[in-house]
Amino acid sequence: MAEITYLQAIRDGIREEMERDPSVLVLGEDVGAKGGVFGVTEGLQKQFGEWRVLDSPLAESLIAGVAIGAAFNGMRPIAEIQFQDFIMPAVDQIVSEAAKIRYRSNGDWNVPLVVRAPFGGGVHGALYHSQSIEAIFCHVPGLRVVVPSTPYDAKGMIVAAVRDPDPVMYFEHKRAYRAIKGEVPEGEYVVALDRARIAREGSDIAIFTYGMMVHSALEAAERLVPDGFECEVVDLRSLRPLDHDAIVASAKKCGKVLVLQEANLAVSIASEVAAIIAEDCFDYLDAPVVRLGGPEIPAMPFSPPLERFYLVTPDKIERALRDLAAY
Amino acid sequence: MAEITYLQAIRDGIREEMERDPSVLVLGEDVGAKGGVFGVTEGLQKQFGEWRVLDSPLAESLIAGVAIGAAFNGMRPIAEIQFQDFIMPAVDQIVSEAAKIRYRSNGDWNVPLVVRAPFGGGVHGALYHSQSIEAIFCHVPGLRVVVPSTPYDAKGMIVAAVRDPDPVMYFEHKRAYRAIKGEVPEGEYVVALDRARIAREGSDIAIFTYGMMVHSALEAAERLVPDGFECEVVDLRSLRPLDHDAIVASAKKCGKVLVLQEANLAVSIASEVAAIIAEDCFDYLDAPVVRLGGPEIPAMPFSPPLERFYLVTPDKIERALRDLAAY
Amino acid sequence: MTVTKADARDEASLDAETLRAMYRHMLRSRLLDERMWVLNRQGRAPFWISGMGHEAVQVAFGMNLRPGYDWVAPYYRDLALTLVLGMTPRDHLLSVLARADDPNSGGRQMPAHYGCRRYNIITTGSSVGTQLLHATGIALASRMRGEDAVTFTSCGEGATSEGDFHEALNFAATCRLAVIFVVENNGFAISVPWEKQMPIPNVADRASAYGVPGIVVDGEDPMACFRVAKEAVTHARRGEGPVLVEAKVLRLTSHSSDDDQRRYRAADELAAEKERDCVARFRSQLEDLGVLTSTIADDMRTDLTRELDRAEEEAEAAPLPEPETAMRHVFGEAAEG
Amino acid sequence: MTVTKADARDEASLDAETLRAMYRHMLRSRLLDERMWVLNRQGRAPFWISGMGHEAVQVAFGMNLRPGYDWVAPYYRDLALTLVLGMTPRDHLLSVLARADDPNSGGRQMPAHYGCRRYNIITTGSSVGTQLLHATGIALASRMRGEDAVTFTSCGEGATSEGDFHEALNFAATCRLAVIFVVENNGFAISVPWEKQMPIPNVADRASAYGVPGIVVDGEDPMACFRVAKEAVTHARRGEGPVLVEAKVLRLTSHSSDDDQRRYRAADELAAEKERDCVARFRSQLEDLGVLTSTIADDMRTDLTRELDRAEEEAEAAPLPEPETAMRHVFGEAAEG
Ligand SMILES: Cc1ncc(C[n+]2csc(CCOP(=O)(O)OP(=O)(O)O)c2C)c(N)n1
Ligand SMILES: Cc1ncc(C[n+]2csc(CCOP(=O)(O)OP(=O)(O)O)c2C)c(N)n1
Ligand SMILES: [Mg+2]
Ligand SMILES: [Mg+2]
Repeated sequence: MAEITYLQAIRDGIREEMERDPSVLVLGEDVGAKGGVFGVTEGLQKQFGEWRVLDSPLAESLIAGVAIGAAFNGMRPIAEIQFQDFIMPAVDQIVSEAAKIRYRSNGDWNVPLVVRAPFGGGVHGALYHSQSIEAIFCHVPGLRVVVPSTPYDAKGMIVAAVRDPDPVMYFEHKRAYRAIKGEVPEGEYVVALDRARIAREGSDIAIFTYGMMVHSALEAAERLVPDGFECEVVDLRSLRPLDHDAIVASAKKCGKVLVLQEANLAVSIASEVAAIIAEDCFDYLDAPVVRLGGPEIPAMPFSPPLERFYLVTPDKIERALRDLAAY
Repeated sequence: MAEITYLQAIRDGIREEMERDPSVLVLGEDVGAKGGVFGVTEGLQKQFGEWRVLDSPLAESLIAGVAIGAAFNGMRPIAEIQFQDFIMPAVDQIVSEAAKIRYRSNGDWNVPLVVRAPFGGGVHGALYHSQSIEAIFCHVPGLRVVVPSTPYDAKGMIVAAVRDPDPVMYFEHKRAYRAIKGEVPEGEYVVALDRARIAREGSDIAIFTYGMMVHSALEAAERLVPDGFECEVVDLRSLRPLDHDAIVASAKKCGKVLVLQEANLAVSIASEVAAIIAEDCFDYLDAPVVRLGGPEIPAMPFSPPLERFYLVTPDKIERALRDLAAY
Repeated sequence: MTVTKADARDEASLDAETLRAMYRHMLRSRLLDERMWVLNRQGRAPFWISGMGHEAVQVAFGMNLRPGYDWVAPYYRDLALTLVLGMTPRDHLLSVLARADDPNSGGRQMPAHYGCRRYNIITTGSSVGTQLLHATGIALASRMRGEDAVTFTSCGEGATSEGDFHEALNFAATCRLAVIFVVENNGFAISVPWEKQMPIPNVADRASAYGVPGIVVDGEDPMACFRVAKEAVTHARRGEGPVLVEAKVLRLTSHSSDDDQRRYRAADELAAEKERDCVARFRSQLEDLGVLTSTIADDMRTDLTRELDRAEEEAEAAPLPEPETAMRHVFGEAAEG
Repeated sequence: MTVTKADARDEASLDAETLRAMYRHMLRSRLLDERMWVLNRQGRAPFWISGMGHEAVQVAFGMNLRPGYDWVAPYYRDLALTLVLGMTPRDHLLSVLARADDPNSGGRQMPAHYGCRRYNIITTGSSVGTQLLHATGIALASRMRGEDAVTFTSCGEGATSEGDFHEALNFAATCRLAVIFVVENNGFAISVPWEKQMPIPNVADRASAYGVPGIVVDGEDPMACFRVAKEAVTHARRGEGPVLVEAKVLRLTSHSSDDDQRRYRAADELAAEKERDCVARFRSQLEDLGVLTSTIADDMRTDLTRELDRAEEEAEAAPLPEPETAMRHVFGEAAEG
């Protein structure tokens, strides 16, 4: 098996689906000749032509709305939003339209649509190139929201997303693109869109997280091993729907819980995970649920001291774990 | 003190602020001659003229964006979105712009802006005239989100919202407009934008909710009195920021908690309230936190049996309370 | 920009049968529409939003499209259009009575949120203007597969203030997609008159901003509408790109059953509009031309009323959805491995 | 739509002092801009997005506005404009080095997100096109108070594809607000050439869709820009409504320091553009006119470079923000009772 980057895994998944199925197309700003601002779609326009890898005008409502239209008419569009921060103008098309089309037509219509967007900070991207606003979509029934954290999942989940008959929000951590490498088998496979993954087994503290934070959690977990604490790291992967059973199982097993994310905490994935545990693990908890995330400020600032202040680092995670261990 | 409707209380608050402060203006679809589709702004255009009560074109990004601009330049706009469901095209202006302007300018600029919108179902409004999507904004730092449930709060909070130097999302339950009446003192008063309110005291079960659900909760709470259970009903009122201390105090006092809302539960206000309690009331709970809300379906359907299926009724609340009481 | 009015050519180019069919379609929609108001006023239907005054242009386009091959992204006033394409009064009565078998939405949406896969009528939401982008995407797909299907989409003039209007026109024109944008301009967005919505008198004048043909047509003149529809469909089908058609129509009713337009419109203005009603005018026009006799017209009305009565009975008898079915159709089958 | 090119009138109508001031403003911005690239290449500044090639039209407008009275809703290429209005190289060096005292954002935003209350330059976000609606709202407020302030706003041609462009133009025109919309058309939205963004050659041709004057000007020709700016400001200040100006400019650099345009643009095309650079061309034009001698021009450059060196030193020495200050300025003071 080859070691490839997270970015390469996404590209391979898209390319293979496009080879397999002529109805798959890519639509977005700069996806063509430039191959996207991060290079995810590099080479695809050359291979599949200008229509199937289509540079759109600078208009996100257009990207989502046209993709929905194409999906009505038999295509399987992959819409790229250049940064998750810039998905906001497309919210009406995604939330009012894509998410409700199957339901409102009583199953008469459906839109197989993937919306891809890079999220996350720590790249000097400042307020508008660092956000993690997946929570907004995780509230919305009719959407699937996934965030792979490894190259293996990145490929398996983009393939599953393309084949899914309904809208899937597929968010990629931009710092993972080149920083995260991993083994990916040749050829076709899918990873289910509604299952969490145990990234590390343990029985002392369960850590629930997703995206780049999975790697930070794994790093912090290792630091507790010398002291005899084994953390279980659960990579949520699917943020809507959450894998309720997996969350409850790990929480019950460990009795102590840390919910981690890069985004600010209020009304977020971490809130939902904590709420599920509060509802369904009452008799199993040995300590209060702890959440760790970004501060409640509008977005990640540019200046390095401010950016560092914002980020949830392995150090901060380690501290939270030690506090929990000591509880 | 006069008994007036929730709708009248909002209108009185707006009118008095407009009389007091010439920089206050109202902007939205049909707010002028028609007085809004629910009649909230009735009579205001006649009193204040066509500029201060301005019928906008049918474009929500425009309504929010122009209001932001006017706020940059010394005005205090009240932007009306006709239904909360139709706020989606304005999400970029609200979330990317209004919420971040003070922060990103390091305090150099601020936008005193109120965005009003009616929400909620049970009015045969179907998918697009029944939604409760306040959770989306409650995740966003830089915004205040409030929902009054009584005429007293409706007036005091619209006045406070207009005077607040930052963006306030002010959501009105459309079923409350004429159904809810209450005493409202003459003249000027404000209700703080960040404090919950104990709508009913009790020490057995704490119910946290907001909007019309406050009234349903009160009704259900009465049904348990004959059996010797006294529920505390906490009207959250401010959904962002949540009144953390009030939530923790009532939860600790009662030891049992029901979190109620009309919206679907995933990644919502109810999630956040449950998470706060899971974090900060660990040693005080006598039962798991229980959440009750709308189902995880895209929105409330039209047909009466389906609409009833969706709604959280006093009967459903009573059942949840009895289960909790018996725990 | 071409401003088209009915002229002698129209009368000449349409045979009697076509003209009678047009009239019948218009009348059928009108009678159904009136019935909906009755149901609403009787308290049997909580909501109705009408197409009265908009029928001519819808029928004209409906008759020039190929149902089930061409695509339609309509808006809530397009009752007549859906009927021409093959939907029935029964379908819409099932919807207005919120019955399980309503083909538009199974009673899930408010009435007049049209949709029917069988006729390539996509499902309509309430957020105005979004369908213009869907139509553009649909046409993109047709174009990629090399099909000559055209996509019809419509909205009110109010909806053209939304950003989606601009984004759709711009992209459809840039890619020369076969989309026909029809703006049914009735002069009001609920209570807001067109002068407060836009700075120029014709939406179609915006066509030049996209380098596409813009056509204004009297939407109360069925023959003029038919000619414009035929031209527009031909243009699009030939691969010559999008067209923007603006039909100046009348909103003969309040915005919806929840509105009362007498609160913001003058009584004499409302009375004057009744005079220009396309259905009544077309009937006398066709009688003048000898295409219709008053007997034929009356028989038609009797037939259509009978169809309607039966449809109403059936719809009334049809079951409401089971409560738990509210949980269905959130997602389809999961992705296959 | 009027297409304006530089003509003899321009040269005649501008006195030598004004012309020299224009040149100095342009050069000052250019030198600062070049310095930013150096800082970026040295690894001292993680990001820069340039205004090179866009200076002429910005300087022309800046010189025709009343700083602190008129309003400015700029975009990220408007470095030269902010300098004309009163901001300094030091201000922007503080920003690019992410220092606490950066007046744009206290080091919170990426460089080139301009803003300064003192000069009525509103704070700029990254979501393109949103500022066009802010400008419209600002002008609405001025109009309501009966002030004759004008509001300048700008964006790239790419941003005109966003719905907000349409919504802003439409409303500003409907209310006849004093907004000057300036599109700095450099032919690219990052890598996407204008032909893939829009179906017509000039953004300004869209002015007719809003019933407002539309002007195309060669953005590399400072005198033509000056004349257009003056006319536009006069028009707006007189209360005659908005204007849409399109300056055809060059993007002399890659989109930003994260981009490499050689990957999607031909080498000869890039080389040819250098020839049309407004700063170099203006210098020789002014020398030909006898307004500038090469000594004066060289002295100017020396002065400006000295100013820049000092500004860079000061900015470099200025402190970074304290980490905890990240929590400040989420909200202001609470509502008063
Ligand atoms: C995005 C959005 N905003 C507001 C509404 C509420 N609304 C429904 S119809 C309407 C007026 C539409 O006017 P127009 O487009 O002219 O169509 P008409 O009803 O006149 O045919 C409004 C404001 C909506 N449905 N969607
Ligand atoms: C809403 C939004 N979408 C995408 C982006 C990413 N982006 C930044 S600049 C840019 C291209 C802008 O092109 P144009 O408007 O022509 O301005 P130019 O950079 O050429 O001056 C893009 C796509 C953004 N900032 N905002
Ligand atoms: Mg209308
Ligand atoms: Mg450009």
